[in-house]
Amino acid sequence: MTILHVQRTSAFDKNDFAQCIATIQSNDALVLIDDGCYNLTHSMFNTLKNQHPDIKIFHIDDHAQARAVKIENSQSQPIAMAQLVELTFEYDSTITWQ
Amino acid sequence: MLTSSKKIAILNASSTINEASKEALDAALIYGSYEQTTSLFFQGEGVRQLLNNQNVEIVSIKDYLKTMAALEFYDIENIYACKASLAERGLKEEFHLDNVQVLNSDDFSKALHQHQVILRF
Amino acid sequence: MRTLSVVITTPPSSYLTITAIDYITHAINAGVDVVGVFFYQDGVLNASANISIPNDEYQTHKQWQSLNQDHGIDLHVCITACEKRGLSDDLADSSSESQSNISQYFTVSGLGELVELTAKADKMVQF
Amino acid sequence: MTTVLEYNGKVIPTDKHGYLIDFTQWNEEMAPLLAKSDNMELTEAHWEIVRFVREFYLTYNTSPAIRALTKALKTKFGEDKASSRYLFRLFPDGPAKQATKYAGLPKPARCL
Repeated sequence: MTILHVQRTSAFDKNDFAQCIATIQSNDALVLIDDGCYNLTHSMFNTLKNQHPDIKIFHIDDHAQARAVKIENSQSQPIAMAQLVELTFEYDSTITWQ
Repeated sequence: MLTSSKKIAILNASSTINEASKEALDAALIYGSYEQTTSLFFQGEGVRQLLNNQNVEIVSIKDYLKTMAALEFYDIENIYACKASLAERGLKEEFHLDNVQVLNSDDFSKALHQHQVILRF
Repeated sequence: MRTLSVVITTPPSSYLTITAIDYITHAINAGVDVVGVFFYQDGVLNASANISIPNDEYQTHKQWQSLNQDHGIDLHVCITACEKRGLSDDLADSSSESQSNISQYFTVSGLGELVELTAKADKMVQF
Repeated sequence: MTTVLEYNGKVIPTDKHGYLIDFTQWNEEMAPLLAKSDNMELTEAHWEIVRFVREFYLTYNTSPAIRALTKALKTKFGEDKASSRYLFRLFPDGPAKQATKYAGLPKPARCL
Protein backbone atom coordinates (compact mmCIF):
# COMPACT_ATOMS: atom_id res chain seq x y z
CA MET A 1 0.00 0.00 0.00
CA THR A 2 1.04 3.60 -0.51
CA ILE A 3 1.29 6.44 1.96
CA LEU A 4 0.99 10.18 1.46
CA HIS A 5 3.43 11.83 3.85
CA VAL A 6 2.25 15.25 4.96
CA GLN A 7 5.26 17.02 6.44
CA ARG A 8 4.34 20.02 8.61
CA THR A 9 7.48 20.80 10.63
CA SER A 10 10.92 22.09 9.77
CA ALA A 11 13.93 19.81 10.16
CA PHE A 12 15.81 22.87 11.40
CA ASP A 13 13.50 22.79 14.40
CA LYS A 14 12.24 19.26 14.91
CA ASN A 15 13.04 15.62 14.26
CA ASP A 16 9.87 14.64 12.36
CA PHE A 17 11.36 14.99 8.87
CA ALA A 18 14.15 12.54 9.69
CA GLN A 19 11.55 9.97 10.75
CA CYS A 20 9.52 10.71 7.65
CA ILE A 21 12.54 10.03 5.45
CA ALA A 22 13.31 6.83 7.32
CA THR A 23 9.74 5.65 6.74
CA ILE A 24 9.06 6.75 3.18
CA GLN A 25 9.07 4.22 0.33
CA SER A 26 9.58 4.89 -3.37
CA ASN A 27 5.89 4.52 -4.24
CA ASP A 28 4.83 6.98 -1.56
CA ALA A 29 4.60 10.74 -2.00
CA LEU A 30 5.74 13.65 0.12
CA VAL A 31 3.85 16.91 0.53
CA LEU A 32 5.56 19.78 2.31
CA ILE A 33 3.08 22.06 3.99
CA ASP A 34 3.29 24.77 6.69
CA ASP A 35 6.82 24.91 8.16
CA GLY A 36 7.53 21.68 6.30
CA CYS A 37 8.35 23.92 3.31
CA TYR A 38 11.61 24.89 5.00
CA ASN A 39 12.85 21.33 4.45
CA LEU A 40 13.30 22.15 0.78
CA THR A 41 16.48 23.97 1.80
CA HIS A 42 17.66 21.38 4.33
CA SER A 43 20.48 18.95 3.55
CA MET A 44 18.18 16.06 4.45
CA PHE A 45 16.10 16.91 1.41
CA ASN A 46 19.04 15.84 -0.73
CA THR A 47 19.39 12.68 1.31
CA LEU A 48 15.79 11.86 0.43
CA LYS A 49 16.38 12.60 -3.26
CA ASN A 50 19.41 10.34 -3.29
CA GLN A 51 17.59 7.50 -1.56
CA HIS A 52 14.46 7.74 -3.70
CA PRO A 53 15.34 9.57 -6.94
CA ASP A 54 11.90 9.08 -8.51
CA ILE A 55 9.73 9.78 -5.52
CA LYS A 56 6.91 12.29 -5.98
CA ILE A 57 7.43 15.48 -4.01
CA PHE A 58 4.99 18.37 -3.72
CA HIS A 59 4.76 21.55 -1.72
CA ILE A 60 1.89 23.95 -1.16
CA ASP A 61 2.93 26.95 -3.20
CA ASP A 62 1.22 29.49 -0.92
CA HIS A 63 2.91 28.02 2.14
CA ALA A 64 6.36 28.26 0.55
CA GLN A 65 5.74 31.78 -0.73
CA ALA A 66 4.52 32.90 2.69
CA ARG A 67 7.91 31.83 4.04
CA ALA A 68 10.03 33.19 1.18
CA VAL A 69 11.20 29.67 0.42
CA LYS A 70 12.33 29.58 -3.22
CA ILE A 71 12.40 26.20 -4.91
CA GLU A 72 13.29 24.92 -8.32
CA ASN A 73 10.26 23.22 -9.81
CA SER A 74 12.53 20.31 -10.62
CA GLN A 75 12.99 19.78 -6.87
CA SER A 76 9.36 19.79 -5.88
CA GLN A 77 6.08 20.38 -7.65
CA PRO A 78 4.07 23.38 -6.43
CA ILE A 79 0.43 22.61 -5.74
CA ALA A 80 -2.61 24.36 -4.29
CA MET A 81 -4.64 23.13 -1.33
CA ALA A 82 -7.28 21.68 -3.67
CA GLN A 83 -4.66 19.29 -5.02
CA LEU A 84 -3.73 18.16 -1.53
CA VAL A 85 -7.35 17.04 -1.15
CA GLU A 86 -7.04 15.05 -4.39
CA LEU A 87 -3.73 13.50 -3.29
CA THR A 88 -5.35 12.35 -0.05
CA PHE A 89 -7.63 10.11 -2.09
CA GLU A 90 -4.94 8.88 -4.47
CA TYR A 91 -2.91 7.20 -1.72
CA ASP A 92 -4.03 4.41 0.59
CA SER A 93 -3.26 6.26 3.79
CA THR A 94 -1.79 9.45 5.17
CA ILE A 95 0.78 10.15 7.86
CA THR A 96 0.93 13.66 9.21
CA TRP A 97 4.40 14.47 10.49
CA GLN A 98 3.95 17.26 12.98
CA MET B 1 -20.47 -3.62 16.31
CA LEU B 2 -18.75 -1.64 13.61
CA THR B 3 -18.00 -3.48 10.46
CA SER B 4 -14.72 -2.15 9.21
CA SER B 5 -11.85 -4.11 7.81
CA LYS B 6 -9.47 -1.19 8.11
CA LYS B 7 -6.24 -1.74 9.93
CA ILE B 8 -5.36 1.05 12.29
CA ALA B 9 -1.82 2.08 13.24
CA ILE B 10 -1.04 4.33 16.16
CA LEU B 11 2.42 5.78 15.63
CA ASN B 12 3.93 6.93 18.90
CA ALA B 13 6.55 9.63 18.60
CA SER B 14 6.46 11.25 22.05
CA SER B 15 8.68 10.45 24.97
CA THR B 16 7.29 9.00 28.18
CA ILE B 17 7.30 12.32 29.95
CA ASN B 18 4.74 13.77 27.60
CA GLU B 19 0.96 13.65 27.88
CA ALA B 20 0.65 13.00 24.14
CA SER B 21 1.99 9.51 24.75
CA LYS B 22 -0.80 8.73 27.23
CA GLU B 23 -3.43 10.12 24.90
CA ALA B 24 -1.99 7.99 22.10
CA LEU B 25 -2.40 4.92 24.30
CA ASP B 26 -5.98 5.92 25.16
CA ALA B 27 -6.75 6.15 21.45
CA ALA B 28 -5.23 2.70 20.85
CA LEU B 29 -7.27 1.20 23.70
CA ILE B 30 -10.50 2.58 22.34
CA TYR B 31 -9.85 1.19 18.85
CA GLY B 32 -9.08 -2.13 20.49
CA SER B 33 -12.22 -2.09 22.61
CA TYR B 34 -14.28 -1.53 19.46
CA GLU B 35 -12.59 -4.62 18.01
CA GLN B 36 -10.75 -2.73 15.29
CA THR B 37 -7.50 -4.32 14.15
CA THR B 38 -4.94 -2.07 15.76
CA SER B 39 -1.13 -2.00 15.89
CA LEU B 40 1.22 0.17 17.88
CA PHE B 41 4.39 1.63 16.41
CA PHE B 42 7.11 3.30 18.44
CA GLN B 43 9.55 5.51 16.59
CA GLY B 44 11.84 8.42 17.44
CA GLU B 45 11.36 9.58 21.01
CA GLY B 46 8.38 7.23 21.18
CA VAL B 47 10.65 4.23 21.80
CA ARG B 48 11.27 5.57 25.31
CA GLN B 49 7.73 4.55 26.22
CA LEU B 50 8.80 0.92 26.03
CA LEU B 51 11.85 1.04 28.28
CA ASN B 52 11.78 -0.78 31.58
CA ASN B 53 12.78 0.58 34.98
CA GLN B 54 11.00 3.87 34.43
CA ASN B 55 9.15 5.33 37.37
CA VAL B 56 7.16 8.32 36.23
CA GLU B 57 5.33 8.43 39.57
CA ILE B 58 8.44 10.07 41.04
CA VAL B 59 7.49 13.17 39.08
CA SER B 60 3.78 12.77 39.92
CA ILE B 61 2.75 11.35 36.56
CA LYS B 62 0.19 8.54 36.59
CA ASP B 63 1.99 5.34 35.65
CA TYR B 64 0.14 4.67 32.43
CA LEU B 65 3.03 2.48 31.27
CA LYS B 66 1.51 -0.26 33.44
CA THR B 67 -1.60 -0.03 31.29
CA MET B 68 0.34 -1.23 28.24
CA ALA B 69 0.47 -4.70 29.76
CA ALA B 70 -3.34 -4.79 29.41
CA LEU B 71 -3.18 -4.38 25.62
CA GLU B 72 -3.76 -8.11 25.16
CA PHE B 73 -7.27 -7.72 26.60
CA TYR B 74 -7.89 -5.20 23.84
CA ASP B 75 -6.61 -7.64 21.20
CA ILE B 76 -3.67 -5.39 20.39
CA GLU B 77 -0.95 -7.89 19.71
CA ASN B 78 1.35 -6.16 17.27
CA ILE B 79 3.71 -3.77 18.99
CA TYR B 80 6.63 -2.58 16.90
CA ALA B 81 9.72 -0.59 17.86
CA CYS B 82 12.14 1.03 15.44
CA LYS B 83 15.63 -0.41 15.88
CA ALA B 84 17.36 2.67 14.46
CA SER B 85 15.54 4.96 16.91
CA LEU B 86 16.74 2.83 19.82
CA ALA B 87 20.32 2.69 18.50
CA GLU B 88 20.42 6.43 17.83
CA ARG B 89 19.63 7.04 21.48
CA GLY B 90 22.01 4.41 22.79
CA LEU B 91 19.11 2.41 24.25
CA LYS B 92 19.08 -1.32 24.89
CA GLU B 93 16.16 -3.50 23.94
CA GLU B 94 15.04 -3.83 27.53
CA PHE B 95 11.31 -3.31 27.65
CA HIS B 96 8.52 -3.52 30.21
CA LEU B 97 6.51 -5.53 27.68
CA ASP B 98 7.61 -8.91 26.44
CA ASN B 99 5.99 -8.95 23.02
CA VAL B 100 7.72 -5.97 21.40
CA GLN B 101 8.96 -6.64 17.87
CA VAL B 102 12.08 -4.63 17.11
CA LEU B 103 12.37 -3.99 13.38
CA ASN B 104 14.98 -2.33 11.20
CA SER B 105 13.85 0.82 9.37
CA ASP B 106 12.79 -0.94 6.22
CA ASP B 107 10.73 -3.64 7.96
CA PHE B 108 9.26 -1.05 10.31
CA SER B 109 8.19 0.99 7.32
CA LYS B 110 6.80 -2.07 5.53
CA ALA B 111 4.75 -3.03 8.58
CA LEU B 112 3.39 0.51 8.76
CA HIS B 113 2.46 0.36 5.08
CA GLN B 114 0.02 -2.47 5.89
CA HIS B 115 -2.37 -0.02 7.57
CA GLN B 116 -5.17 2.06 6.06
CA VAL B 117 -5.37 4.58 8.86
CA ILE B 118 -2.28 5.94 10.60
CA LEU B 119 -2.52 8.39 13.47
CA ARG B 120 0.68 9.85 14.88
CA PHE B 121 0.90 11.33 18.35
CA MET C 1 -19.14 9.84 -3.22
CA ARG C 2 -15.76 10.23 -1.56
CA THR C 3 -15.88 10.46 2.20
CA LEU C 4 -13.40 12.00 4.60
CA SER C 5 -12.95 12.42 8.32
CA VAL C 6 -10.44 14.73 9.92
CA VAL C 7 -8.64 14.66 13.28
CA ILE C 8 -7.52 17.98 14.77
CA THR C 9 -4.88 18.06 17.51
CA THR C 10 -3.73 21.70 17.25
CA PRO C 11 -5.21 24.52 19.37
CA PRO C 12 -7.10 27.53 17.97
CA SER C 13 -4.09 29.76 18.59
CA SER C 14 -1.90 27.69 16.27
CA TYR C 15 -1.43 28.70 12.64
CA LEU C 16 -1.49 25.00 11.85
CA THR C 17 -5.22 25.08 12.57
CA ILE C 18 -5.71 27.60 9.76
CA THR C 19 -4.25 25.06 7.33
CA ALA C 20 -6.62 22.38 8.62
CA ILE C 21 -9.64 24.62 8.07
CA ASP C 22 -8.36 25.53 4.61
CA TYR C 23 -8.00 21.83 3.77
CA ILE C 24 -11.50 20.96 4.99
CA THR C 25 -12.97 23.88 3.04
CA HIS C 26 -11.27 22.69 -0.14
CA ALA C 27 -12.49 19.17 0.46
CA ILE C 28 -16.07 20.43 0.70
CA ASN C 29 -15.59 22.50 -2.47
CA ALA C 30 -14.32 19.40 -4.25
CA GLY C 31 -17.58 17.62 -3.42
CA VAL C 32 -16.07 15.40 -0.75
CA ASP C 33 -18.49 14.31 1.96
CA VAL C 34 -16.78 15.33 5.21
CA VAL C 35 -18.43 12.91 7.63
CA GLY C 36 -16.98 14.59 10.70
CA VAL C 37 -14.13 16.35 12.41
CA PHE C 38 -12.77 14.91 15.64
CA PHE C 39 -10.91 17.17 18.09
CA TYR C 40 -8.38 15.51 20.36
CA GLN C 41 -5.48 16.55 22.61
CA ASP C 42 -5.06 20.35 22.51
CA GLY C 43 -7.34 20.38 19.49
CA VAL C 44 -10.33 20.33 21.87
CA LEU C 45 -9.50 23.92 22.87
CA ASN C 46 -11.10 24.91 19.56
CA ALA C 47 -14.43 24.06 21.17
CA SER C 48 -14.25 26.74 23.86
CA ALA C 49 -17.28 29.03 23.86
CA ASN C 50 -15.07 31.83 25.17
CA ILE C 51 -12.60 32.31 22.34
CA SER C 52 -12.06 35.89 21.31
CA ILE C 53 -9.53 36.77 18.65
CA PRO C 54 -8.69 40.36 17.64
CA ASN C 55 -10.66 41.35 14.56
CA ASP C 56 -7.58 41.84 12.41
CA GLU C 57 -6.46 38.23 12.95
CA TYR C 58 -7.74 34.97 11.52
CA GLN C 59 -11.05 34.07 13.19
CA THR C 60 -10.45 30.38 13.82
CA HIS C 61 -13.53 29.89 15.98
CA LYS C 62 -15.82 31.65 13.48
CA GLN C 63 -14.52 29.41 10.72
CA TRP C 64 -15.41 26.31 12.72
CA GLN C 65 -18.83 27.82 13.38
CA SER C 66 -19.29 28.38 9.67
CA LEU C 67 -18.23 24.84 8.78
CA ASN C 68 -20.86 23.57 11.19
CA GLN C 69 -23.66 26.04 10.41
CA ASP C 70 -23.20 26.63 6.69
CA HIS C 71 -21.87 23.23 5.65
CA GLY C 72 -23.38 20.92 8.25
CA ILE C 73 -20.02 19.49 9.31
CA ASP C 74 -20.19 17.66 12.63
CA LEU C 75 -17.51 18.84 15.05
CA HIS C 76 -16.89 16.24 17.75
CA VAL C 77 -14.86 16.89 20.87
CA CYS C 78 -13.42 14.26 23.17
CA ILE C 79 -15.01 15.19 26.50
CA THR C 80 -12.26 13.65 28.60
CA ALA C 81 -9.64 15.73 26.79
CA CYS C 82 -11.96 18.75 27.22
CA GLU C 83 -12.51 18.34 30.94
CA LYS C 84 -8.77 18.06 31.57
CA ARG C 85 -8.44 21.45 29.88
CA GLY C 86 -11.28 23.25 31.66
CA LEU C 87 -14.00 22.71 29.09
CA SER C 88 -17.16 21.04 30.30
CA ASP C 89 -20.86 20.65 29.53
CA ASP C 90 -21.55 19.83 33.17
CA LEU C 91 -20.88 23.01 35.13
CA ALA C 92 -24.06 22.84 37.24
CA ASP C 93 -22.16 22.94 40.54
CA SER C 94 -19.70 25.63 39.57
CA SER C 95 -19.92 29.38 39.94
CA SER C 96 -20.32 29.69 36.20
CA GLU C 97 -23.69 31.06 35.06
CA SER C 98 -23.92 28.75 32.12
CA GLN C 99 -24.12 24.94 32.27
CA SER C 100 -21.49 24.61 29.60
CA ASN C 101 -18.47 26.48 28.29
CA ILE C 102 -18.32 24.36 25.15
CA SER C 103 -19.40 26.13 21.99
CA GLN C 104 -22.88 25.16 20.76
CA TYR C 105 -21.46 24.34 17.34
CA PHE C 106 -19.51 21.40 18.76
CA THR C 107 -20.85 17.99 19.74
CA VAL C 108 -19.71 16.49 23.02
CA SER C 109 -18.40 13.01 22.17
CA GLY C 110 -15.95 10.42 23.30
CA LEU C 111 -13.13 8.55 21.65
CA GLY C 112 -15.75 6.07 20.46
CA GLU C 113 -16.74 8.70 17.91
CA LEU C 114 -13.16 8.69 16.60
CA VAL C 115 -13.58 4.98 15.93
CA GLU C 116 -16.93 5.60 14.21
CA LEU C 117 -15.44 8.32 11.99
CA THR C 118 -12.54 6.04 11.13
CA ALA C 119 -14.91 3.30 10.05
CA LYS C 120 -17.34 5.59 8.19
CA ALA C 121 -14.93 7.51 5.96
CA ASP C 122 -12.82 6.38 3.02
CA LYS C 123 -9.92 8.45 4.32
CA MET C 124 -8.90 9.88 7.65
CA VAL C 125 -6.47 12.77 7.75
CA GLN C 126 -4.86 14.19 10.87
CA PHE C 127 -3.90 17.83 11.37
CA MET D 1 -28.21 9.85 45.41
CA THR D 2 -25.88 10.88 48.17
CA THR D 3 -22.32 11.85 47.47
CA VAL D 4 -21.19 11.58 51.07
CA LEU D 5 -19.72 8.32 52.26
CA GLU D 6 -19.59 7.83 55.98
CA TYR D 7 -17.53 4.97 57.27
CA ASN D 8 -16.70 4.25 60.91
CA GLY D 9 -17.89 7.75 61.83
CA LYS D 10 -15.55 9.35 59.33
CA VAL D 11 -16.40 11.01 56.04
CA ILE D 12 -14.51 9.44 53.13
CA PRO D 13 -14.05 12.03 50.39
CA THR D 14 -15.92 11.27 47.18
CA ASP D 15 -16.40 13.17 43.94
CA LYS D 16 -19.74 14.60 42.86
CA HIS D 17 -20.69 11.27 41.28
CA GLY D 18 -20.00 9.34 44.47
CA TYR D 19 -16.65 7.80 43.49
CA LEU D 20 -13.85 7.68 46.05
CA ILE D 21 -11.29 10.44 45.50
CA ASP D 22 -8.46 8.23 46.76
CA PHE D 23 -8.77 4.57 45.79
CA THR D 24 -6.26 3.54 48.47
CA GLN D 25 -8.76 4.50 51.20
CA TRP D 26 -11.14 1.74 50.12
CA ASN D 27 -11.77 -1.50 51.93
CA GLU D 28 -14.31 -4.23 51.31
CA GLU D 29 -16.70 -2.94 53.96
CA MET D 30 -17.18 0.25 51.96
CA ALA D 31 -18.47 -1.53 48.87
CA PRO D 32 -22.00 -2.23 50.25
CA LEU D 33 -22.21 1.38 51.46
CA LEU D 34 -21.25 2.70 48.03
CA ALA D 35 -23.76 0.34 46.43
CA LYS D 36 -26.50 1.42 48.84
CA SER D 37 -26.30 4.98 47.55
CA ASP D 38 -27.42 3.57 44.19
CA ASN D 39 -30.09 1.42 45.90
CA MET D 40 -28.11 -1.66 45.03
CA GLU D 41 -27.47 -4.71 47.14
CA LEU D 42 -24.32 -6.67 46.39
CA THR D 43 -24.69 -10.40 45.87
CA GLU D 44 -21.80 -12.83 45.52
CA ALA D 45 -22.13 -12.47 41.74
CA HIS D 46 -21.62 -8.70 42.07
CA TRP D 47 -18.69 -9.24 44.39
CA GLU D 48 -16.91 -11.43 41.86
CA ILE D 49 -16.94 -8.61 39.37
CA VAL D 50 -16.16 -5.86 41.89
CA ARG D 51 -13.11 -7.73 43.15
CA PHE D 52 -12.03 -8.56 39.63
CA VAL D 53 -12.26 -4.95 38.47
CA ARG D 54 -10.32 -3.78 41.51
CA GLU D 55 -7.59 -6.36 40.85
CA PHE D 56 -7.44 -5.30 37.19
CA TYR D 57 -7.02 -1.67 38.20
CA LEU D 58 -4.27 -2.45 40.69
CA THR D 59 -2.40 -4.42 38.04
CA TYR D 60 -2.84 -2.17 35.01
CA ASN D 61 -3.58 1.27 36.49
CA THR D 62 -6.77 1.50 34.48
CA SER D 63 -10.30 0.18 34.74
CA PRO D 64 -11.16 -2.19 31.91
CA ALA D 65 -13.54 -1.02 29.21
CA ILE D 66 -16.51 -3.38 28.89
CA ARG D 67 -15.07 -5.45 26.03
CA ALA D 68 -11.70 -5.81 27.74
CA LEU D 69 -13.53 -6.74 30.94
CA THR D 70 -15.47 -9.53 29.26
CA LYS D 71 -12.31 -10.83 27.62
CA ALA D 72 -10.39 -10.81 30.88
CA LEU D 73 -13.31 -12.44 32.73
CA LYS D 74 -13.44 -15.23 30.20
CA THR D 75 -9.98 -16.42 31.19
CA LYS D 76 -10.87 -16.45 34.87
CA PHE D 77 -14.55 -17.41 35.11
CA GLY D 78 -15.33 -18.95 31.73
CA GLU D 79 -17.76 -18.09 28.95
CA ASP D 80 -20.97 -17.76 31.07
CA LYS D 81 -19.86 -14.81 33.10
CA ALA D 82 -17.96 -13.16 30.30
CA SER D 83 -20.85 -11.69 28.33
CA SER D 84 -21.84 -8.06 28.45
CA ARG D 85 -25.48 -9.21 28.85
CA TYR D 86 -24.59 -10.97 32.08
CA LEU D 87 -22.70 -7.92 33.32
CA PHE D 88 -25.48 -5.50 32.46
CA ARG D 89 -27.98 -7.70 34.28
CA LEU D 90 -25.85 -7.34 37.41
CA PHE D 91 -25.08 -3.66 36.89
CA PRO D 92 -27.96 -2.06 35.00
CA ASP D 93 -26.35 1.41 34.89
CA GLY D 94 -23.30 -0.02 33.20
CA PRO D 95 -20.78 -2.48 34.63
CA ALA D 96 -17.78 -0.23 34.01
CA LYS D 97 -19.48 2.66 35.81
CA GLN D 98 -20.96 0.75 38.73
CA ALA D 99 -18.42 -1.96 39.47
CA THR D 100 -15.59 0.58 39.54
CA LYS D 101 -17.54 2.75 41.96
CA TYR D 102 -18.16 -0.04 44.48
CA ALA D 103 -14.54 -1.15 44.07
CA GLY D 104 -13.46 2.29 45.24
CA LEU D 105 -11.88 3.18 41.89
CA PRO D 106 -11.95 6.50 40.04
CA LYS D 107 -14.85 7.20 37.71
CA PRO D 108 -13.86 5.86 34.29
CA ALA D 109 -13.17 8.55 31.70
CA ARG D 110 -16.47 9.59 30.19
CA CYS D 111 -15.26 8.94 26.72
CA LEU D 112 -14.07 5.39 27.35
